[in-house]
Amino acid sequence: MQYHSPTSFSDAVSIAAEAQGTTRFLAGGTDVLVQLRSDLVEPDTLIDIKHIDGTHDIVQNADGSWTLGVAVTGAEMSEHAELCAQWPGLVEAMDLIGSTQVQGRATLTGNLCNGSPAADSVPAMFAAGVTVSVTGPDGTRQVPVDQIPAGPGKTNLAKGELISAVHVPARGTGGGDAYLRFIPRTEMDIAVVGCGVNLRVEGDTITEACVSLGAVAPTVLLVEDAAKALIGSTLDDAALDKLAAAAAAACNPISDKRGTIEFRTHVAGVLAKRAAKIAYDRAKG
Amino acid sequence: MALDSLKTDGFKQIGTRPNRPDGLDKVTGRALYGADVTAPGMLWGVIVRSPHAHAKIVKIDTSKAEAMDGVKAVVTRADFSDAIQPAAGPRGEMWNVLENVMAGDKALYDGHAVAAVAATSQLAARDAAKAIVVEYEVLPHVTDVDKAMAADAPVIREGATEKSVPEGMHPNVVRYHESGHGDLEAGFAEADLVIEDTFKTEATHQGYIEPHACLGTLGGDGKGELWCCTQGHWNVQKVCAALLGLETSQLRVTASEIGGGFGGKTAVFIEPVALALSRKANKPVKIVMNRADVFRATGPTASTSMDIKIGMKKDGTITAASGLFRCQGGAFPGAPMEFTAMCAFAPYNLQAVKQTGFDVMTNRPKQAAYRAPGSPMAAFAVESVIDQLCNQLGLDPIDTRLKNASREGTQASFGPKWDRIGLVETLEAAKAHPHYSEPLKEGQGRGVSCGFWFNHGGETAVSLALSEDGTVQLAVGTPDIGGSRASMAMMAAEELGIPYENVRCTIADTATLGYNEISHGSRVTYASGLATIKAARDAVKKLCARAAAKWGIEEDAVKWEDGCAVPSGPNAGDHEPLPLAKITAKMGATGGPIVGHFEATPEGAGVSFATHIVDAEVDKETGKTTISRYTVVQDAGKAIHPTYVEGQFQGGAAQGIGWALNEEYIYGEDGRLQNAGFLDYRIPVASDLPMIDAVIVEVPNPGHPYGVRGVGETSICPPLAAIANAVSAAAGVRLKQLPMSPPRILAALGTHD
Amino acid sequence: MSKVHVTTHINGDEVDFLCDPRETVLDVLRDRLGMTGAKEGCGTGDCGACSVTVDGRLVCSCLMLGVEAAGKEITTVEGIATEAELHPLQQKFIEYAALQCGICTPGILVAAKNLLERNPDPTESEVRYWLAGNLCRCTGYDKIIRAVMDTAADMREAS
Amino acid sequence: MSLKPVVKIHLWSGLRAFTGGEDVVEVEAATIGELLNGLVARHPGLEDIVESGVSVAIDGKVIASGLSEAVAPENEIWLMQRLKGG
Repeated sequence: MQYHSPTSFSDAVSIAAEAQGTTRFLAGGTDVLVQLRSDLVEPDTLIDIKHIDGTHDIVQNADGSWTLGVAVTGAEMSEHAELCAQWPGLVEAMDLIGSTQVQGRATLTGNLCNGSPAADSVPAMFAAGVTVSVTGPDGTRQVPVDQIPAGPGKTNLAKGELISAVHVPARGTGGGDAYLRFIPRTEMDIAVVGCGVNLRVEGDTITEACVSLGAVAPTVLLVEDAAKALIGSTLDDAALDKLAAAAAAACNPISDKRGTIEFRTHVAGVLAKRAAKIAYDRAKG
Repeated sequence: MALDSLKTDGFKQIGTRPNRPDGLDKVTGRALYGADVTAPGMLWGVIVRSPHAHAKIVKIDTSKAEAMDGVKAVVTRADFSDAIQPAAGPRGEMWNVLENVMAGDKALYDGHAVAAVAATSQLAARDAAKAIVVEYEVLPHVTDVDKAMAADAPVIREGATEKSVPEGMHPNVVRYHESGHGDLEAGFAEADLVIEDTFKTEATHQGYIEPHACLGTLGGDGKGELWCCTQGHWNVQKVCAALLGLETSQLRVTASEIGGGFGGKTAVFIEPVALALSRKANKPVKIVMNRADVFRATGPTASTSMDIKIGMKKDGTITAASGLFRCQGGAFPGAPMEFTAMCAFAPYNLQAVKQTGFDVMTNRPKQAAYRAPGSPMAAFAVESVIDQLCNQLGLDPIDTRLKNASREGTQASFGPKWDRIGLVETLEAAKAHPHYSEPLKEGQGRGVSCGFWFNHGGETAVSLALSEDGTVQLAVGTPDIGGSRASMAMMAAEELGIPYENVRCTIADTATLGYNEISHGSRVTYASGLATIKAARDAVKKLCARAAAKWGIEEDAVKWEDGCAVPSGPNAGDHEPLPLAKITAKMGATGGPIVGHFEATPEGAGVSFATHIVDAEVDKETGKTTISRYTVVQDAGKAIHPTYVEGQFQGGAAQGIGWALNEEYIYGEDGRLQNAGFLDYRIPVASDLPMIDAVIVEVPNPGHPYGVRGVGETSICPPLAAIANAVSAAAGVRLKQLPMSPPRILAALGTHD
Repeated sequence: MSKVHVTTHINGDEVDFLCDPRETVLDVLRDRLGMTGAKEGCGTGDCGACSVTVDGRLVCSCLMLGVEAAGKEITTVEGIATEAELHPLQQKFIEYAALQCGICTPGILVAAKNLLERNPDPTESEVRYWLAGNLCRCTGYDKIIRAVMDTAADMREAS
Repeated sequence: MSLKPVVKIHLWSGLRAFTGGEDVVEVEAATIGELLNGLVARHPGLEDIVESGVSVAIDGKVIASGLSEAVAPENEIWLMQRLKGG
């Protein structure tokens, strides 16, 4: 395994583009090192991006949007009061990953690029409408985050491409987000089901909504029918029931060591309702 | 062994809570565990394991690995003794151990060791292990206990069946137990309500945080040194010597600090492999298991399938009880079904009872002891049915248990009459505890259960040497798995009448003391404690003799009081008390070193009962359980160091909570273990648990000088049932299978189908 | 495979070592530097026995490569006590029997100290969640949580 | 040789298959060792089971492995499977 620690994204791209065999980028390493230790993936080339300027920064832009460096850790996000105030669901989703120790290293980008349908931060990013900068041999483009996952363990990034920044939209007024996951313990588990809800209200009425589900399909899902169930409602029982039904209907899970098809499908509806209530309360302030 | 009169009060040391002697080393990182030592020129060993549940080993090609840089030795089964032959029953156990340490013709489970390699670094050894090519012919497998007994199940090994197994059973059923007394039919006929039900539990792992680790050196001269984390180093010595064809005493084994065992480190797995590699490479070899291999290849407990039938009168009297216990213990005989059977109804005084046990082989790792092996599962099944009976008959669960409770003189379900036991005292203490009368909140359920474990004595040798300055070097042979060095020092100090700090207790290596049985069966504070007391009394006798000689009086005219030799009465003359340190200061010139000894097999380990109370909440939308309050009440006989007794109670309860709610071995259709890591083998984390209230009941054990009963194991017997009863009450539906994971609870609630 | 030369600080001292890029900080501490206070319970970040702080941040040393340690300030359990005395947490853990086998203790002490530096007055729930990544199989956590809470109270009083 | 007293030993019911249905056996013995030897002499089918290790309860006190423990006619004696632990 060759270890590289470039100081610019262009260097990182060149190394990755020229590398033979398996290449991995190293930010927090909380997945890469586990796979290495478990003899699942031993990269031929490992590119540590933490020495690149800006990768540790959390910046709020003039328009209220946020740019997060790709090496920003969960702990750094949780400690950022303004980010927490504006995007509590996104920060909480990130914070749910692993232990305090894992929070000291794990990153949004790593969670995304690991390609797990059960990644906690990914449904929250989907719901929040996060975009990422993808830098490759042909330059940098901005891509909605939901276009990154391709299937379990797979992304749509091409050889030589990497994510170079995370962009979180401006919160604006009347917005609120939430993420909930189901795990059998209180901590340390992989989500059996995850659900992100992001919405905006005018008065009591929901005007915009986005609902995402994790661990119920090969990739994280954006569930349009679930969003439709919310839009125009005041989150009354009928809307919540429609939401739950739409969430359950969108599920295409597997039965595995963490949960059954039936369990995941049912709990997706339960979590959607609970997350929607939290997001709604937050949006109303 | 004749027992002296019991001393249960008037103690100076016993019952106090001094700091543990190993505390400083453990909080500073200095304590040396299995993986913490190195030797000059040391190699690293890595074991190659079968990815198949059941497969014929056709060929092992080690040539590529052997050609790699830094590789110094490769071993397979051919490098172990061929003098050990298979046999049915305990006589075949050494062969079973060998077969488990290194597979012979067949790999019998996912994770079974098939070869090993030693190289100059851990990475080099890992790379070399990957280069060993094993050709397998995959065979049909079975991992479920009920399926393994079915007619069409693949036979794991012919010839392993003991004669006691009734004819007509599948060859995978290798041992059988049946016991009981009274007329079952008449008993059930007398009952107002009979409940019959089936229960299942999954295998769980002891889950110690320290993986198995050892460092071994073995020369061509047959002399060896071994450092390892184990609950019993004399057993390691014996097994390694047999497996490698050595003379036992030529191998010296030193027990490291041990990072948890709970029964799982009573067995031998990697130590003979390290020695075999060392013999071949002529260098020290260290092996440290990784966590996945700990789960795949070291002993989980048995999984079970159990049928229970109990009859009760309206007034709560149990009229008859029967149980059928099928225990799966992996690809070897040894599932603790006789203990499951014998412990099942032990808390109850029954006129008619019958228990039947089956030991069943499957393609899983060889089960190892886990804290009261076999008993918790039995309690889960039996105490669940008792709870159902109480619910349906409108009876209080503690009153009903008290009404039927085993007491001194009643006949145990497994035969003999009980000696002095403390079940009733634990039930009464539980009933009086504020927890039991605290009103439940909406959505909560409360569960109660009793639990029982036999406890054990075992071969024990202790040596207590006095130093010239009057301090004491106490050498015991039972690895300290729960603070026993403190308890031993307290008992020695008590007998000698000196400060606790003046006693240094160490765990001696195998060259220093006679054979000590493993630290198991909750035996350490009982047996090594008894041995320490006897060794101290032996030393006192010798101290008194020195005083008698100095004073020119008969030895029996001197007694020991508050750390001094004193004349035993007015007729012995007028002599100033002679403190211990004054005698030892001159001992070289008055007869030589003074050392107290004890070597025997104490046979008076008192049994132990416990009663637990649990409150649980169930989220009926997701099936998630929260334990909101937990109280342990257990008979300790006499608590030497109450804080450590509480620690055993709390630890057992916490492990029981894990077993009840989330821990399980999950095998895929392919027979491979799917959750070989702490991520998906879900032991309780700090945020999962409430504080655990520990109530110590003391009903002295007549078999120990201070009344000590072992406490380590009984604490894991009641939790499974107590939690199942609480969860069932909270959910409004009876849970009959462990773990009570959220999907199982939702399925039981019929929330989805 | 060629080894990498790394210079770092451990418990205040400058340290340098050569390591294979696949080796973790835990591997380096234990096998190259002889600092065996940090334990390997899982190697995959699930048990916390290898906890150390890196530039003040609590991490699992099994989830960080040795090569990443360059230029960092690492603190291990060996660095908690001063020459003169134990840290109050260490003292309290002994007094409360907040350890049985002790294999998880180094990681828990490192984690708990890091908590109290950030939050001198944590609630029981905050302590439990902060330590959720530090598995203990012996104690049921009861005495550990009490020891941390009471140390925090003592330290608040002393300051 | 001196005559030993006759003691009764209760067997667990699973052993009846080896004793022609008896679950209480009378043996001349003064110690557990003699008791077990006598038991095997009466019922050779029990040899494997006894040889591979059994425990004996004397008036409720479980003797895990000791052979020298004394037994007397007034004792209530039960054969038990070998005890061990975790």
